Amino acid sequence: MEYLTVHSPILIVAVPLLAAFITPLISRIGNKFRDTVNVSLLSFVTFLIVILTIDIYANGTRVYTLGASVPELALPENYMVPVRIMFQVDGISIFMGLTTTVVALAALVYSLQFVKNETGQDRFYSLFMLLYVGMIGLEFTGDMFNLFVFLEILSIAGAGLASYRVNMADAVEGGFKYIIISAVSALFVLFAIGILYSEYNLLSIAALAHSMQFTTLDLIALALLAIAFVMKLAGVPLHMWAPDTYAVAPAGITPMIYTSSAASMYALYRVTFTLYGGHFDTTAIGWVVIILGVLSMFIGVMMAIHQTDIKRLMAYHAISQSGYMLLGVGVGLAVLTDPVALANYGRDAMNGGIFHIINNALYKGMLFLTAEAIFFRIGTRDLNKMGGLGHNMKWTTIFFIIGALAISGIPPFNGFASKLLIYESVFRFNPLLSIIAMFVSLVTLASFTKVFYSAFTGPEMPAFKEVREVPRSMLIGMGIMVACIIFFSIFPGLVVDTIVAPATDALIDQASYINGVMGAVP
Amino acid sequence: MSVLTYGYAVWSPIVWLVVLLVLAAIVLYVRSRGQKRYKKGTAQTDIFISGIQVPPAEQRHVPAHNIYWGFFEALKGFYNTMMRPHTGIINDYILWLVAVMVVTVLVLVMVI
Amino acid sequence: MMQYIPYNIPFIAVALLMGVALFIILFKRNLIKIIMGIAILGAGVNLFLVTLGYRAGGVAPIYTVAPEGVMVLPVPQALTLTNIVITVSVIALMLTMVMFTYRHMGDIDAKKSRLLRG
Amino acid sequence: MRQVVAWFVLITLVAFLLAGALLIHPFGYPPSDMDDYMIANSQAETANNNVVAAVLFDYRGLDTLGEATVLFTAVTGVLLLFRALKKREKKT
Amino acid sequence: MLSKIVRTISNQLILFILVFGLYIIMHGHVTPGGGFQGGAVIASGVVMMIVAFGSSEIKKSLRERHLSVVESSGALIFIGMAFAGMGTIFFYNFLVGTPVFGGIPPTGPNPGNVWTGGVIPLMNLGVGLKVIAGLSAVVLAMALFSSGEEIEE
Repeated sequence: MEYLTVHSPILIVAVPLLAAFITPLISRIGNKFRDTVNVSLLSFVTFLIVILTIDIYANGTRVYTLGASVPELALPENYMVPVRIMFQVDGISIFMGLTTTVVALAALVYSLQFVKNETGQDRFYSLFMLLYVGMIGLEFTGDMFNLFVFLEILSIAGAGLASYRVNMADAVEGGFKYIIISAVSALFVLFAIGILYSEYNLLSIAALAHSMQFTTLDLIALALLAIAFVMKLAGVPLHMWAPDTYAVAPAGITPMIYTSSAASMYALYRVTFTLYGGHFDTTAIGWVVIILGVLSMFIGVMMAIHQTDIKRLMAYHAISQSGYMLLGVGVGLAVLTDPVALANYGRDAMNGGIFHIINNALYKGMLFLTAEAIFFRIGTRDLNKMGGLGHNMKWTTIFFIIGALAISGIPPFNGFASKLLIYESVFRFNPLLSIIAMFVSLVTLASFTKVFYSAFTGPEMPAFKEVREVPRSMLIGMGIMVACIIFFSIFPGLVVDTIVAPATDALIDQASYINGVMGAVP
Repeated sequence: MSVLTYGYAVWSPIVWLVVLLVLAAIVLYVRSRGQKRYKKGTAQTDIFISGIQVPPAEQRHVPAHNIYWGFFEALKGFYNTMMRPHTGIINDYILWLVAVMVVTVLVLVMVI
Repeated sequence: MMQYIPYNIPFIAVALLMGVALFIILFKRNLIKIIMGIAILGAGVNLFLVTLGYRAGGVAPIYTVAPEGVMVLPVPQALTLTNIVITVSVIALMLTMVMFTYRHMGDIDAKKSRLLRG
Repeated sequence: MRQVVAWFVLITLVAFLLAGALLIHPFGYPPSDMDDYMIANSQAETANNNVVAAVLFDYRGLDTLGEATVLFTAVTGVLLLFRALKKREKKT
Repeated sequence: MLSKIVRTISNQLILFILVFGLYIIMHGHVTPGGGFQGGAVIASGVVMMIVAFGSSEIKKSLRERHLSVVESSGALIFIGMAFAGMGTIFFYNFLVGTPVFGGIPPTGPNPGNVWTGGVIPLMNLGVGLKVIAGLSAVVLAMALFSSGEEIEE
C-alpha cells in the first residue's frame, strides 16, 4: 500500500500505457478477455487515483522525479536546477485527473457494446487507452516538453478515433481537421517552449516559473502558448473544428475528446497561473481570456440553437459551456495581483469555473452518449428525421432530461450550483458579463427544449416502431455519469470544499508549486 | 454538507428538493380527486379534431427546422453574418488561429 | 542589438522558414500542399531547436574518441529527435486521411471536399 | 478580403518572429546550466559515452517513451483506418 | 514490380541495409545513432523491397498482424525496461554496475566500449524493433491501399 502510494503518479500513466501496448497481443486470445483486461486495468487506475487524491489532500503537492534514486529528489545533489523529468501533482492536477478518469471509465463501459459489431476493435481499445494516457499525462506532468509530447499523443489518438467510422466521408473529414489544427497548434507550443528554453535553459515548469523575467520574448511565448491551448479547447473564434470533430466521432470517444479539451484548458491555466503568475501583471491576459470566454458563450449558444444535427448542436453547447469556465477563471486571473478583489470575488469566480469543468464533463459527456445512443438505434444524426423516440427508449429519455436540465442550470442540478457561483462573483467584477452569462443559460434551455421536443416527444413514428432500448452496457455507462451528476447535485458544498477549493488554491498559490521542486533554493 | 456557502450567498439543494416534493404531493392529491372513468386503450384516448381525419404520425410531428422559426427569421442578419466565417475550409481555421495569435502578441507587448 | 545580426542568421532563417510554411498553409487549397506546409513548419521548429543548442566551436556531445573542445548542448538535440519522430507520425496519419478523403470525395481541394460546415 | 487579412497576419507574424530572432541570445552562446550538468555527469551516472543517448533514455526517458508512444499511436491509427470494412458494410 | 536488375540488386542490398541498421541500433550508446535512426534505416530497406517487388508480393511474407505483434513487443521491451527499475523508481537505470551492459566508462574522451550504458542498449533495441515494424506497416498498408487491395484484420 505504501509502495502504491509512493509510485501512484507514474503508475496512473504507465498502467494504461501498458494496457495499450498489450491490447494487440492479448486480443489474439479472445475479445472477452481483452475487454475484461482493459476494464479491470482502468478500474485499477481509478483505485490508484483515489489513493493519490486522498494522499494529496492530506500531504500537499507530490513530486515524482523519474529515474532519480529517490522520488522526491527533484534537484540533483549539490545542484540548483532540475535535470530530470518530474511529475508534479497538486490540487488542480488531481482534480482534472479525477474528472478524466470518471469520464474514461463511463465511456469505456459504454463502448463495450457499441463497437461489438465493428471491425478493428483491438486498435479501438488501444487508441482509447492512449487517449486516456495523453490526457492524464498532460495533467500530471511538471515539464514543458513532456506536456507537448502528451499533447501530441492525445491529438493523434483523438484524430484516429474520430475517423473510426472510416466508410463515412464526413468522419474522415472531421478527423483530418482535428489532426491539422492539433499539429499546427502543437508546433506553436513547441516553438514557445523553444523560446523559453533559449532564455533560461530550463524545461521544468516550476524552475521556469522560479526564474521568469517577463521579457518581450517571454510575452511572445505566452501568447503562442495561450492561443494554441485556446485552439485546442475550442474557444470562439478558434472553435470551428470542434463541431466537425465532435459530430463524427463514435460514441464514447466524443466525451473523451471533449475531456481532452478540458485537459487543454488545464494546460492554459497551468501556463497562465503557474508559469506566468507571480509578479507579472496578469490583468491583460486575464481580459483576453475573459473576452474569449464571453465570445465562446454567446456565439456558441447562438450557433447551437440554429443546428439541426443533434451532435453538432451539442458540440456548440460544449463550446458555449467552455466559455463559462474561461469566464470564471479569467476573472480570477484578471484580479490575481489584487489580493482584496481576489478574496472578495476572484476566488469564488475561480471556484465556479473549476467546478463547472467537472460538472460539464459529466453532463455534457452524458448528453453526447445519449445522442450517440439515438444514432446507434436509428442511424441518423438529423433532428428533422427523428420523433417519438421517448416511447421506446425510456431510459435514454430520462438520462437526456437530467442532462439537459443540468446543462441549462435548472435547480437543483449541479449545473446550477456552478453557474450560481459564476453569476454572483462575476456580477461583482462586471455586471454586464454576468447578465450575458444568464442570457446564455436561457438560450441553452431553449435549444435543449428543441432537441427534446423533436427527438423524444410526439407521436410514435411508424419508421421507429421497432426501435428498442440500447444494450445494457451502454445504459451502465450513462448510468455512471448520471449517478455522479445526482451526487454532485445533492452535495455541492461537499464537492466544492473537498476537491474544488484545493484546486483553486493550487492555481493561485504559485509559490508552493515552485517550492515543491526548488525546495530550499533561495 | 450539501449547503454551498460563499461570502454573500447560500445555495441548498435540499430545500429545493423539499419544495419539489411538497409540490408533487399537492399535484398528486389534486390528480387523485379527478374522474376515475378514464381508461387506456379505449376510444377515450384517440385523437379527436372536430371530426376531421387525423393525419399520420409523420405529419403531426413538427420537425426540428420549424421550431423557433420566428426567432431565426427575426435574427436573419445576425445568422447570415455568423455563417460567413464558418466555411468549413481548413485554411480558414488556421488563419483564425494565427490572426488571434498576432492580436494577442500585440495586446500583450503593447499593454505591458 | 545590431551587433548580433551577423551571428543570428540561423534564427532569421527560422523565422523565414516558418513564414514560408504559414504562407503555404494559409494560401494553398490542396490538402497535400497543406501537409507539406506542416512538414516545413515542423522543420522550422526543428531548426530552431537545434540552433538553440549550438555552442561556438563546439563538438558533438559524444565522448567516444572525442576531439578536444567544448561540447554543444545535448538536450536540444534530444528534443529535435523527438520532434522529428512526432512530425513523421502526424504526417503519416494525415496522409492516410487524405487518401480516404480522395477515395470518398474524388477531390483533394479543401474548398470542394467539405461536407461539414455552418 | 480574406487575402488581405491573410497577408497582413502573415507579415505581422513574420515581423514578430524576426524581432524575436534579434532579441534572442546571440547564436553560439546559449545559457547552459542544465546541459552542463548532463555533459559533466552523464558518464558517471548512466555509464554512457553518448550524452544525447543519455538524455534521451535516462534524463528525459519519459519523453522518449512518449515519442515511441506517439509512433505507436500513429501506426495504430493508420492501421485502424486501413482496416477491412467488410463486416460493417454488410451491416449497413 | 520493377525489372529483374532492380530486383536482384535489391535482394543483395537488403542484407547490407539490415546489418548496417542493426549496427546503428546496437551502438546507439557509443556512437551517433540509436533505435530510431537504425529502425528508420531498416524500414527504408523494407520500403525499397516494396518498391522493387510490389506490395502484393511482399504481403505474402510480411503480414500486418505480424508487424503489429513485433511493434507491440518492441514497445513492451521498452516500457518493461522502465518498469524493471520500479524497485527504485520508474526509469531507474538499474543495470549500471552489473555484468550486463554495466561497465562504467572512464570520465572524459575514451575509445568506447559496447558493454556500457545499463538499460540504454536494451531500450534502443526495443525502440528499434518498434520503429522497424511501425514504419514498414504504415508504408505497406499505404501501398496495399493504393493498389486497391483490402487489408485483412
